[in-house]
Amino acid sequence: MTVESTAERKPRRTGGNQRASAKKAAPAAKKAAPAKKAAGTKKAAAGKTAPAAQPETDLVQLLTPEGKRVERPEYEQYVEDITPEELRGLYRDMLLTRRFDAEATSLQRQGELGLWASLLGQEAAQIGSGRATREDDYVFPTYREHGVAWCRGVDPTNLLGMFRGVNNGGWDPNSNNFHLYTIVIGSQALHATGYAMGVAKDGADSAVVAYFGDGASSQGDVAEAFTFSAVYNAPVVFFCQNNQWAISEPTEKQTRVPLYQRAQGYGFPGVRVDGNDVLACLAVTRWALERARRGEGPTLVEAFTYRMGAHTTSDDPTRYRHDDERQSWEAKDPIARLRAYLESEKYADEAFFAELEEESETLGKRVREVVRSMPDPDHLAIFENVYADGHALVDEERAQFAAYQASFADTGAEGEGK
Amino acid sequence: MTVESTAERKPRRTGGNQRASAKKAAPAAKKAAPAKKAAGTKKAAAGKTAPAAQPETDLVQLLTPEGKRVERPEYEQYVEDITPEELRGLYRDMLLTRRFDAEATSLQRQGELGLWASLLGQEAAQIGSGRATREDDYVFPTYREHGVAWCRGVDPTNLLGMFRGVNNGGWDPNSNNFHLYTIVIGSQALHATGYAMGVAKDGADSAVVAYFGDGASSQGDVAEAFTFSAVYNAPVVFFCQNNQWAISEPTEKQTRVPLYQRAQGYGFPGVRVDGNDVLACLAVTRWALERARRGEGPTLVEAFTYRMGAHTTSDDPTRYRHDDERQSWEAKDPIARLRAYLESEKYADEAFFAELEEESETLGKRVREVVRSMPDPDHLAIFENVYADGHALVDEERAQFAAYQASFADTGAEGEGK
Amino acid sequence: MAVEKLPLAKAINVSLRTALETDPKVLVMGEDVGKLGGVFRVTDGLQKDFGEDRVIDTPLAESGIVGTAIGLALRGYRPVVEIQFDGFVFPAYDQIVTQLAKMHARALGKIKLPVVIRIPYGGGIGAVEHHSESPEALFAHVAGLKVVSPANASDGYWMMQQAIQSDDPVIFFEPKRRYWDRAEVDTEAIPAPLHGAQVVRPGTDATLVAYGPMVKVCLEAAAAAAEEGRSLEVVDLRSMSPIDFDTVQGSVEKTRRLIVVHEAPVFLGTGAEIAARITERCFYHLEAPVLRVGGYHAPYPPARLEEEYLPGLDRVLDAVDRSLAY
Amino acid sequence: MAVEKLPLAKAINVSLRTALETDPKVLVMGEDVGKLGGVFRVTDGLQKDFGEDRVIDTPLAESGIVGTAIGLALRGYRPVVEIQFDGFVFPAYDQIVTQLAKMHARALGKIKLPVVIRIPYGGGIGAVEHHSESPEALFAHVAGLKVVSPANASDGYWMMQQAIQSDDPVIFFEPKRRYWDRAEVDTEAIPAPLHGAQVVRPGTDATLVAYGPMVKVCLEAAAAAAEEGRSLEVVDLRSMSPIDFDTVQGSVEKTRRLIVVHEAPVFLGTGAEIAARITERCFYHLEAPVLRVGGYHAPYPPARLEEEYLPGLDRVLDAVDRSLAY
Ligand SMILES: Cc1ncc(C[n+]2csc(CCOP(=O)(O)OP(=O)(O)O)c2C)c(N)n1
Ligand SMILES: Cc1ncc(C[n+]2csc(CCOP(=O)(O)OP(=O)(O)O)c2C)c(N)n1
Ligand SMILES: [Mg+2]
Ligand SMILES: [Mg+2]
Repeated sequence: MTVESTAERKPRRTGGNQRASAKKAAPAAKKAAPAKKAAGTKKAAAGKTAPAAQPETDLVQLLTPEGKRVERPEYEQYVEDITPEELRGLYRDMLLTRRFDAEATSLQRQGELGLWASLLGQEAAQIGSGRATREDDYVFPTYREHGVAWCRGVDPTNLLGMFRGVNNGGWDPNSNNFHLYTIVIGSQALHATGYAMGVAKDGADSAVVAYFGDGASSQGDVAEAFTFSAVYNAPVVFFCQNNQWAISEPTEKQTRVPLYQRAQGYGFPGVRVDGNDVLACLAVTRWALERARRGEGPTLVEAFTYRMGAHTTSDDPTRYRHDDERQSWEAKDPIARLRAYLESEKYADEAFFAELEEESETLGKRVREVVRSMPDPDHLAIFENVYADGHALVDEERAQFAAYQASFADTGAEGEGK
Repeated sequence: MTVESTAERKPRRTGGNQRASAKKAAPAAKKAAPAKKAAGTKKAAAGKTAPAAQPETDLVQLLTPEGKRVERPEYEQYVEDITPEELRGLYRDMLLTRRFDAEATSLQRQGELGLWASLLGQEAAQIGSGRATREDDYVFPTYREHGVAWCRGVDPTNLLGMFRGVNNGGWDPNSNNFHLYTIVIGSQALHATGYAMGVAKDGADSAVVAYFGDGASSQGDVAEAFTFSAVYNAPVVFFCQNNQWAISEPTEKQTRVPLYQRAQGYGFPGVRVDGNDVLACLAVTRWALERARRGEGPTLVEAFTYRMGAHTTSDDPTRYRHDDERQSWEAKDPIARLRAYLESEKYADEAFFAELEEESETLGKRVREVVRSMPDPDHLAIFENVYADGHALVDEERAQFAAYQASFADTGAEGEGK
Repeated sequence: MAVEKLPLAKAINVSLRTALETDPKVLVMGEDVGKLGGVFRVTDGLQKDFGEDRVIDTPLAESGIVGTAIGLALRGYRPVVEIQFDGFVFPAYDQIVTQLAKMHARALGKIKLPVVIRIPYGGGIGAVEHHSESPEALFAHVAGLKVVSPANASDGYWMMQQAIQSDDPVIFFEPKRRYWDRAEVDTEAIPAPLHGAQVVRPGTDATLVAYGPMVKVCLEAAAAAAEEGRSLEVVDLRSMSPIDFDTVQGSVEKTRRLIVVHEAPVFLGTGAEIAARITERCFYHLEAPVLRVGGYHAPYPPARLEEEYLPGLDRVLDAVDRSLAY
Repeated sequence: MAVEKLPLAKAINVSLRTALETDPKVLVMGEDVGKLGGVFRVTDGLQKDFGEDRVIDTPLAESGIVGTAIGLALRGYRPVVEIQFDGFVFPAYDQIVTQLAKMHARALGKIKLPVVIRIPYGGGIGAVEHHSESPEALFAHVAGLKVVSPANASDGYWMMQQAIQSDDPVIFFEPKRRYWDRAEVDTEAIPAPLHGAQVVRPGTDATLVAYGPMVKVCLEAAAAAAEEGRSLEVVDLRSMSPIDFDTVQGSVEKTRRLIVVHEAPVFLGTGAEIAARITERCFYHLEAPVLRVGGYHAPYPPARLEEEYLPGLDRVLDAVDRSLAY
């Protein structure tokens, strides 16, 4: 199978069936974990600043770090008919995403990209949630959702344009219902909410997913998105990847209680899922998406995970965090975990892993080639698409610019000196 | 007693003793109402949009609409040693505030003020909470906190300057630790939080109260204030007067669950108090302030009340709400309620009420006189206080303006034609 | 209705109604726009006739209003957003300049953002703080936005039609103190282009350029000047981004003198750009430097001082005198 | 230390350190300013030495940062706030223009708002979107704010000292691509006034006015022009609000030609105000219209285009040629 066809694969292929007509009852909120956890605030109410990190029993987990299945009936049902092939698909998605990410990181080191924001460690959160989406759903990412982009069928090399500096967003959001990367923290939560309001107006049963980070949870825009989505009962899932860090700031700088609890106060459920457990992320996101489709409004999913690498290639995490933290998270690696399960259940054999290794090499090679041959944009691109209907000043400046540049062509000089 | 001395009266006079050294244990959060009410979100979690207005049993109430005392041990203790004199003081505060407010409304009708935002119906919420503050506490109001201003000792006529259009805020915030009115909805919640962070840095045991409305709860700034105050454990009380309306929009346009629940998700307690019960407002605010003083961080108090009048004198509420709603709230009038209690307990006699009536007349007269004699500001005031350290452009424009105006003086014309 | 004399507020109301009728994708949203019909009644009756699904009372959060309008536009809707007063647009400023203005370019043209943001602006109504500001330069400086302001009811009707039809975000500044001024509106006319300036009074001795609330002041100034034997040309700019410099240049080449008038502070106001560019274009034509009449570098003052703060007929004529004295 | 050669970033760091040492009311706050020392290391080491109580890592919310800084200022503190990059100041724009800028006037002078907002700004470092903008005009237009930008390490040190001592809010734009440029800093010198412009290279044929990152470009242009026998005077504006027009006027009365250079878009950029006002002040001196070299009316382009977008030596000299051709 070529990499190309992977990218074009429909989301539902590895992610399981559509569940437009929810055949199983959703876990009633009364039984669901988030509602029970309300007690968690009590600690803070008594004056103590509860740690943002709660014991892992808070987590919805279906697969332990050792690769053992866990009983969680209320979410289990969302993945109970998953086939070995689908499981291998999830594994493949995570592995190839990680490979792509590593390739991008090294392309940055080689000077082919100006910057890269690695998703290392967050593959399960992104593939699990991404594969839960349906083709007609719409996704609003941050700048780190390379795995979700993969699930949506966006050609991964398209993600590199903005990091190389040839554009500010290199794909058509409507081709894969995957919006452009948003750098200004939290803004997209409102776009997702508005889009979801539009879906509801259209009477469609699609849903929308807004991705954001633990740091973003502090932005007013995210709070306003909670308010609007609750008031209009918009079919949106807020998928917060709590990777424990916002650049150098740990989650305690953003909140004194677990982030999933934020949702309660706005009148919709929040749940914390093991963000390194792809099965749990798939199940919980499916649950949340089905709530949305059924007209039950927004949900907040907090995927508890870890940013294994630097914030971006410009960042030096040794300045602010200890290596042992990272090491403790290595034991929870999302890919190793699924591999252990696949192997113990004999769902995958050596041939599968070997073939995948080859596929991964092919992907890496292709990414390198495509990036290196990405042309610099035409200079006049500065003036393109500033407006849809044109603008007299842009026209005037474009003409002046063109004439100015042409004046160098005459003398053989090559544009601006520096 | 002259009106002047009332205005200068120290907050603690009618409000009872300082409680810097909390002699009684605060209600532990586990016992407190807000924590118990967490279940309220469950309804929404199950997909139904819970009404913003909950049954009144949610309310902390110490005095029924009929003027009977209610048992609420956990808050009771904050007012149990209140004297008849103090109760009469609260009554007097509410009555005079209402009188002042009515006077301002009629001054607006007579063209003496450009606008007035009446607090009619919210006297208990404001006097109860205002009297709970200590002299060294600091208050950040909206534009409607005339009763709180009264408790802080701000001369009420000072409040009228901005509504008359002679200034944008006519008092020194530091004279009474009462900040200027803030018109841009929600902004002051952050100022209050920052001020409270400063109090904590200073090691003081003062506290800060931020007032805002139900509508304001939707602003990102208010959410960010919740985040900052929780993370820094700032000694601030968020006092939200839910008067059911934000101009023409009922509270359901801002939230689908009761507003006090918002606090949980940020890790601090929220409580709903009967905003028409001055005793309950006093008790609950004292409780919240003492938490703040003890270093237990922020609290959200939702005072459930009603805007009996128009949003402002420019507003016509008949366009969007029915009169019967207003009528049902009339039965819960905060002043009548306390009067019934005072009378049934024989805490006040006819003479008291008669004397108060006279005092009220005097206040009304004084307000009228002061307003009518408020001079228009000097024209050059446009350029005053734009900067503290001066600014060349302002100096230049001031000089040009003065010269321009002087040119009319020569010819006898009186400034700008229109 | 084809030709009718309407107040500006009503003309915009009729225009919104027409848009809601013609295009099911048009939405109206904002604080109090529904049941109340807006604090200035510009959206009066629309929710009653088009329902809560199309005329939407929003939570009190301007960033949320614009941010969700962007999302709705991405879904194919054409939201017309109301900001209740000029001074309350700033909580939405980030969404407007960082997202709304740039998203079309960011997507290399693949998506369009047909969002109109209506802002009642300017002073002269005796209001309290934040209710009388003129922040148009803060939007015109930002690429990706278009910024317009009608000065009369006819433009109110037609420019709103054109703004809604535009595939670009349009910041639509409504001169609130002209809401009650009536003018003839012909709903079957062929409108002038949205971004074209218009010579609204011809003259020969100097040009006055204004937009929105100041057009009326300039027309009055020109009338007064005429009695003194001076012939002033008045140009209604109508669009602050883009600016129709050709029309202004044409006028200045004839009159050789230019005074720009706006309520916004002079320092870095739109008059600065007009002065700079017209000086460049008409360097050898100008008999006097371009003069500017506008607000001062100070917060908008309390109501009792606004007459002194706002440019009025006398200040305009004073500038004309100074220009002619060169 | 008295005289030392320091990079701009380090000079500001030393200045902040001095302020923290001298005045216990000075606070430093922002995203990642503490443990990390800021993404540009401008606050490096400060939290270690002054503690978390004075060098504060804040939640990720710019409105919250500025809003709480206002509250801290009301309590008597002097917060120095960092906005991580130019493009991220807009969520705080409302608090800055509506509250910070106006509160002193609103209180009739009774309270002071000594808040410094540091913003690394401008392009040239090959960054992704929102990391290269020059929004200074959007602040300079607003009364109540002061807006400055140092062009070298010495000004970085001293202007920061003065900004912190100022009782007015100061928006402090740091030219991020000059962070690594070294210059001598004399911490015992007597500094020039914060809002005064400086002639940094004398000349006779034309004046170049610039600030922040463009001063270096103009100095290089002047050096190149000198080789062609042209004498350009370069004025480092240093302050965009207020602007020291006297110094600019003095220069233009001598050279009779003026070119303003900034990275920000030309349309309604600070150059517009300078052009308008200097034309008014020097109408009979100017041999050519004031020309402006700056960014285009387009979002800041992706990194691979920024060389074309940003004013460089050649574009400056082209403008000089055009000016001299009049
Ligand atoms: C409004 C805004 N402020 C600041 C930044 C700079 N910045 C970029 S990423 C980041 C941290 C984001 O943390 P989080 O939301 O947890 O996402 P993560 O990077 O961990 O995926 C910051 C502060 C920004 N992009 N936008
Ligand atoms: C940012 C902002 N947006 C809009 C307004 C206009 N406005 C003034 S009061 C108000 C309603 C406020 O409602 P609420 O917070 O419930 O306070 P209340 O007036 O009921 O006391 C609105 C929308 C404003 N002042 N500020
Ligand atoms: Mg994070
Ligand atoms: Mg209200």
